[in-house]
Amino acid sequence: MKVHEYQAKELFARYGIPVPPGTVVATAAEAEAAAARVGKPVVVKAQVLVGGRGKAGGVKIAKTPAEAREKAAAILGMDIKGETVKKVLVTEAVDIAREIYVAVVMDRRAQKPLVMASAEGGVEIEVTAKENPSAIQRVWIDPLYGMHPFQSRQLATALAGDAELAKPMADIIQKLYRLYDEVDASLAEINPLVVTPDRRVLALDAKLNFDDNALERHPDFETLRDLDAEDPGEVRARAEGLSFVRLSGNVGCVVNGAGLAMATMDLVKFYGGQPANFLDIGGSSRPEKVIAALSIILQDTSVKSILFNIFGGITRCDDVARGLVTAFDQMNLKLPVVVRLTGTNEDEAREILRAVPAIHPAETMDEAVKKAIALAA
Amino acid sequence: MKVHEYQAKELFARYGIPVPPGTVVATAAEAEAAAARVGKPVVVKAQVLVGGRGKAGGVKIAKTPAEAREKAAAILGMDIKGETVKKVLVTEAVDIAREIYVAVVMDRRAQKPLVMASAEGGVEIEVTAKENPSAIQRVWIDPLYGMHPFQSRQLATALAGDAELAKPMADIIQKLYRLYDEVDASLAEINPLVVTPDRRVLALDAKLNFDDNALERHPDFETLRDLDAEDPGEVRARAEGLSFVRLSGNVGCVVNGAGLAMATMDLVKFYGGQPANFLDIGGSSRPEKVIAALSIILQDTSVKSILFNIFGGITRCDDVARGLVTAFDQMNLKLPVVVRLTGTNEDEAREILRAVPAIHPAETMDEAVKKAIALAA
Amino acid sequence: MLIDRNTRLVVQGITGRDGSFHAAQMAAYGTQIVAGVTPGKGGTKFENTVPIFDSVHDAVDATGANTSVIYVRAPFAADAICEAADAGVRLVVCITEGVPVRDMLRVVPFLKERSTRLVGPNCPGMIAPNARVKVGILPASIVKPGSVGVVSRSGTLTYEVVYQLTRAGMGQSTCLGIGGDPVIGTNFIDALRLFQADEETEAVVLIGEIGGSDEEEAAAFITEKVTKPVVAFIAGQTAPPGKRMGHAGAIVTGGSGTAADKMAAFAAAGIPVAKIPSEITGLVAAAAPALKRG
Amino acid sequence: MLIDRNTRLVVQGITGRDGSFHAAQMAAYGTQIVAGVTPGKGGTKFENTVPIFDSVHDAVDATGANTSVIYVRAPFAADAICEAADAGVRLVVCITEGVPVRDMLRVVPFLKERSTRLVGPNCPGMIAPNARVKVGILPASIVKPGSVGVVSRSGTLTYEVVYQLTRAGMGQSTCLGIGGDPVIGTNFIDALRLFQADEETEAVVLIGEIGGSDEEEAAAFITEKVTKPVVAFIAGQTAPPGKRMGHAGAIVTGGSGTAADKMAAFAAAGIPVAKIPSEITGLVAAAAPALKRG
Repeated sequence: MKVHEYQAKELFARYGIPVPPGTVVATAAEAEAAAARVGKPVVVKAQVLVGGRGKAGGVKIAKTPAEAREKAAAILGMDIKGETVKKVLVTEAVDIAREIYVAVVMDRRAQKPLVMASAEGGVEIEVTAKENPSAIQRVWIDPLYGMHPFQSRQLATALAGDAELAKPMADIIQKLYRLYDEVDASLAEINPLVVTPDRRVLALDAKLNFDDNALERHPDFETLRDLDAEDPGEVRARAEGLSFVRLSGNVGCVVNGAGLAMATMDLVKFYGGQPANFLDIGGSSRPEKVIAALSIILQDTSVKSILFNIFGGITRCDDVARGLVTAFDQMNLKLPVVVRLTGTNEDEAREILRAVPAIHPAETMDEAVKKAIALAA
Repeated sequence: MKVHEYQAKELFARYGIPVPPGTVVATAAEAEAAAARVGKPVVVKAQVLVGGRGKAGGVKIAKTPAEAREKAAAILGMDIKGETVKKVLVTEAVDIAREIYVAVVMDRRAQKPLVMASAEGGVEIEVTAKENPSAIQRVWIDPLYGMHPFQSRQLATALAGDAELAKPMADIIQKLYRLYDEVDASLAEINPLVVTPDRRVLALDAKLNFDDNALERHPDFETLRDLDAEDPGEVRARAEGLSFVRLSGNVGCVVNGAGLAMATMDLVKFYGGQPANFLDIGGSSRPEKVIAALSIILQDTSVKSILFNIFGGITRCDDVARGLVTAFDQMNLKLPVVVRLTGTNEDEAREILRAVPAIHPAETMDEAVKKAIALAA
Repeated sequence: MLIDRNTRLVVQGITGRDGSFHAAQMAAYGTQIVAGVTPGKGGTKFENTVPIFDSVHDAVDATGANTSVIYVRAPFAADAICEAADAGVRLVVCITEGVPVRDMLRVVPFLKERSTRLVGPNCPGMIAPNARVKVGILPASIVKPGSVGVVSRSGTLTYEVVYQLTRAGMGQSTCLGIGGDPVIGTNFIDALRLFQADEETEAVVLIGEIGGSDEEEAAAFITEKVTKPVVAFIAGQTAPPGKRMGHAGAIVTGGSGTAADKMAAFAAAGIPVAKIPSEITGLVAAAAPALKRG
Repeated sequence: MLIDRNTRLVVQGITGRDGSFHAAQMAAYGTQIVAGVTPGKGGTKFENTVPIFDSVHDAVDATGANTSVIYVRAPFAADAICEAADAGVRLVVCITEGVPVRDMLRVVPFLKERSTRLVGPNCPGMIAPNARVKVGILPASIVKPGSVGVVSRSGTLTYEVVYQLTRAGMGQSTCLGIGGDPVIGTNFIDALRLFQADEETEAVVLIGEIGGSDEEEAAAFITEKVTKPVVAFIAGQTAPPGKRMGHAGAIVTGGSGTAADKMAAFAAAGIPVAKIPSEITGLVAAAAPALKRG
């Protein structure tokens, strides 16, 4: 789960990581009031979960409250990579002497958290990482011990350039790791961590992703989830226990299992079609789940055919087929549906599906995909 | 640092370990009011830091508030192993079906915390430990992982006798370990942990010792320290950075280093004398420390002679001797003092000490001890 | 490989919905289930035959169980894995989905200290058709004895590929689902090492997914250490981007973890890569012409 | 033993009050101090000669330091020990008093993983008079080259005993203070194993204290593994009881940890026990009649 910059900064502040004062607002008028309270030039920053908002014009400096109102009005409602800006963060404009990069992330290869830092922080960090990898310091953390203070000191000494700045930087790095660990984050990133001309050290931006599997033990974080920023279909799918991602094609896909779902989409593309979505209905094919899946897909009017690819596994396919027939009956489907059901008793299953005229049974994935593409055309 | 039962129970409750409701009071009238609020028979329990209060008559049941007043009046002011009872805990009298023992303690041999539990809890636990050691379950904890839930389940299953009780017991054991770990305890003990006839599980007593070296990171615990329950000399010594324990003899001892201080006391006893105290003045022999040490010792009117045994180590003995002379001058000492100073320049040191008539210099520990005993006689 | 006729299985969570269902399935296939574990149910029996214990320690002491399979709920799965390892079980297969990464980071060193192998979590487990043993949830109906090893990060996609192999007459030595979580006990390289050493296995099918860099590392490992023919397939060629973790993900792996990257890594290592699942059997036949089929 | 002419010492906390004082003392005795560490003071020099670094890693990289001695404040001592071990130092001597037990419980496995030996914390360190090397705070003025090994949990009591040995003409091979805290890096058994293997050592004096069961275990170890003569002394025969930890302390050790218990354990193992410190030299002379004296 991703959270907004302002939410991440609230957590940062709770852990003692210094952030510039700021207020999140939803209207231009509120932005003006917030800027007036700051009493100094402010930055108005779009709160979106996608990256690249700066280049998209979602971050603007305002010297006066009136200007803040103007900039906020321009940014609110803006579309950034498909996400509509609903909130902006109005925060003190801080003078920057240096920009530093610090992140804690799970390194799958090492099977350990990795703390990365670079004295060359800022928007070009990925370029730096590619062209000058030695400019990125890396320290792996043994999760049994946590980050040793000597490790954060080492990083900070390399970043700071002088002893006086190394101390607050080590402190921030240590706290960032502790936050990452305690809140079950999968990413905690500060880019940039700035040094001001008067030698303060501040987190100017904040990025925080949580391990979805661990949200159960942080029930309060559920309130941080921004349902507005997400696709309504994805929100509803999560509520129904499905996994759904909207795409731009016309072949709706309902598959059990994420790998098989991806392989099915790949196959649609391979045979010249365009998948309308990724949808994993998980381990069960009960009629209610099928109905939920279908109604989510049918929200998308560009869908012209629906493809079921269900590997029955241990469940008997004839049982699954009966469930599908029930679901289709209740939905009163208008679109053509191709169903490929594999596993135990698959022949009986195909027989059962023939009873519903809208259903086109198929024996293999390839056959099913080709049929669905043809029916969508 | 030891804390009282009622303080330990407050911490237990904060960690979710169930304890019977209770109030700590300092007068008999308050005890009556507290018992009235409970509205059931109560137990009035002396709050002392020493063990064995039950056998000393410091724990009594009271059926009515009036009886609680009576029992509290009897217990308050009582002397239990040298400690005067200043407070009593008035707590609901709980019916007991079974008494269980649970403790977390540092096992020096294994260099790991050890969780011990026995279905045969209660006052006779030490007898059980000696005569039937297999009745005590032991589980060692790897501090890097903490207590695994499977470990507390195992202990609880062995203790509980039935599955329904195992769950709350495992929960209590798990919480007790977490408390032990997080508060830097050196001992966390529940004896007895009781099962009531209606199958509730409750900590009826609570013992908690803290690692003194870790108190710096728990500044709030300093308020738990009961200065009243301690010897005033010990309290003052701690404030001065000295380590002091009062004994019953007549030879006051001032030594640098705990091991040498114990060996000096042993030697006093060996040669037929009685040490009046243990006193370790630590690494420094500055005049102010010596004055503090002397004034603590002189509170005890049974002291008849004072023995200094200082191993100069790296500090030059003549410097130490000059400091001692300054201190003795300021104190205007009436008692005979034997000083043994060893290390670099010890001969010069003895020369300096001869200037003070009350000082009897000695060359070896044995000589010093014998002189001090003779002077005390 | 890993499981055989000497496998003595303890099922953790045997009285749960999934545990009881799959225990019955595994037993029906021929797996020796010697014990079940459900705290609080010790002393009862599963289907009137398999003794249930309160702890894995009790189960191992009483039955000599050497392998465990876990069907407990996600918040308790990491503890269940550690319990099995602590009790001396040599192989633990964790089916449970949704185990927090932070829990797994502590499980991995705990198991390493005890030399216990973990497969999973969030995986379908494994099946060895020649020995008729399965530990996990792979459907027995789709496999067939033979000599192709299958290793995969996916669930049903594995079934699909295995089913196609079976239909093409290519039986399997062992089918192994390693799970797709960020921290897993057995990765592609571990599995490839086992298949390379396994006498029953003549060729290996590796089924990868987007994300991470396990496939890239597997490709490098195959070049260096695997002499048996390997055929690869990667799911997720059309997956939308944006599941990336800020800048950090790309910086860590030094690559983007896309299907194209992974396919290129295999191709560069000279490993045939199927563009679609139905190409796999043909590539196996070409790579291992001597493979017994039936 | 442990330290010799090849010891290249880094002093952690070299700019502090204790660190600077004892660094000068160690250097004056002949110890090779190659580096100091104080975070933030990297690039400066101690007494215009010894380079100071920001981290032990930097110090080891630049100077090849192989031994470290720690004089930092208690809340930072555990981290300093881990830093030294992580930097590859083989022997770490921690003088600092007051390190929380919980910190030490995490230091011990960290060092074990890296095969680094720790002496201390809360100890005077060690001195090897034959090589004229000392690491710690033992006063050089009281020692003398020779062949008696001394190991002790105490500070000044050790000085007292060493001084008596020196006065009696019995020089020392190594004097080692292991510290009296509940969790220490090197215990009596470790020290006895080293003395037994050390060619310079002909006899050992062991100075124990009340509390714990280290002395009892040492007695058992001597019976089994130590062929060199050992003489013991235990301080605290008159110590008041009541420093015990509830019931639990006694249950853990199975004994009371009194001086009488410990003396009985040595006596039962046939090890001479001095009743008072001034008996020690006589017992050593009797136990090791061939000991060189001068």
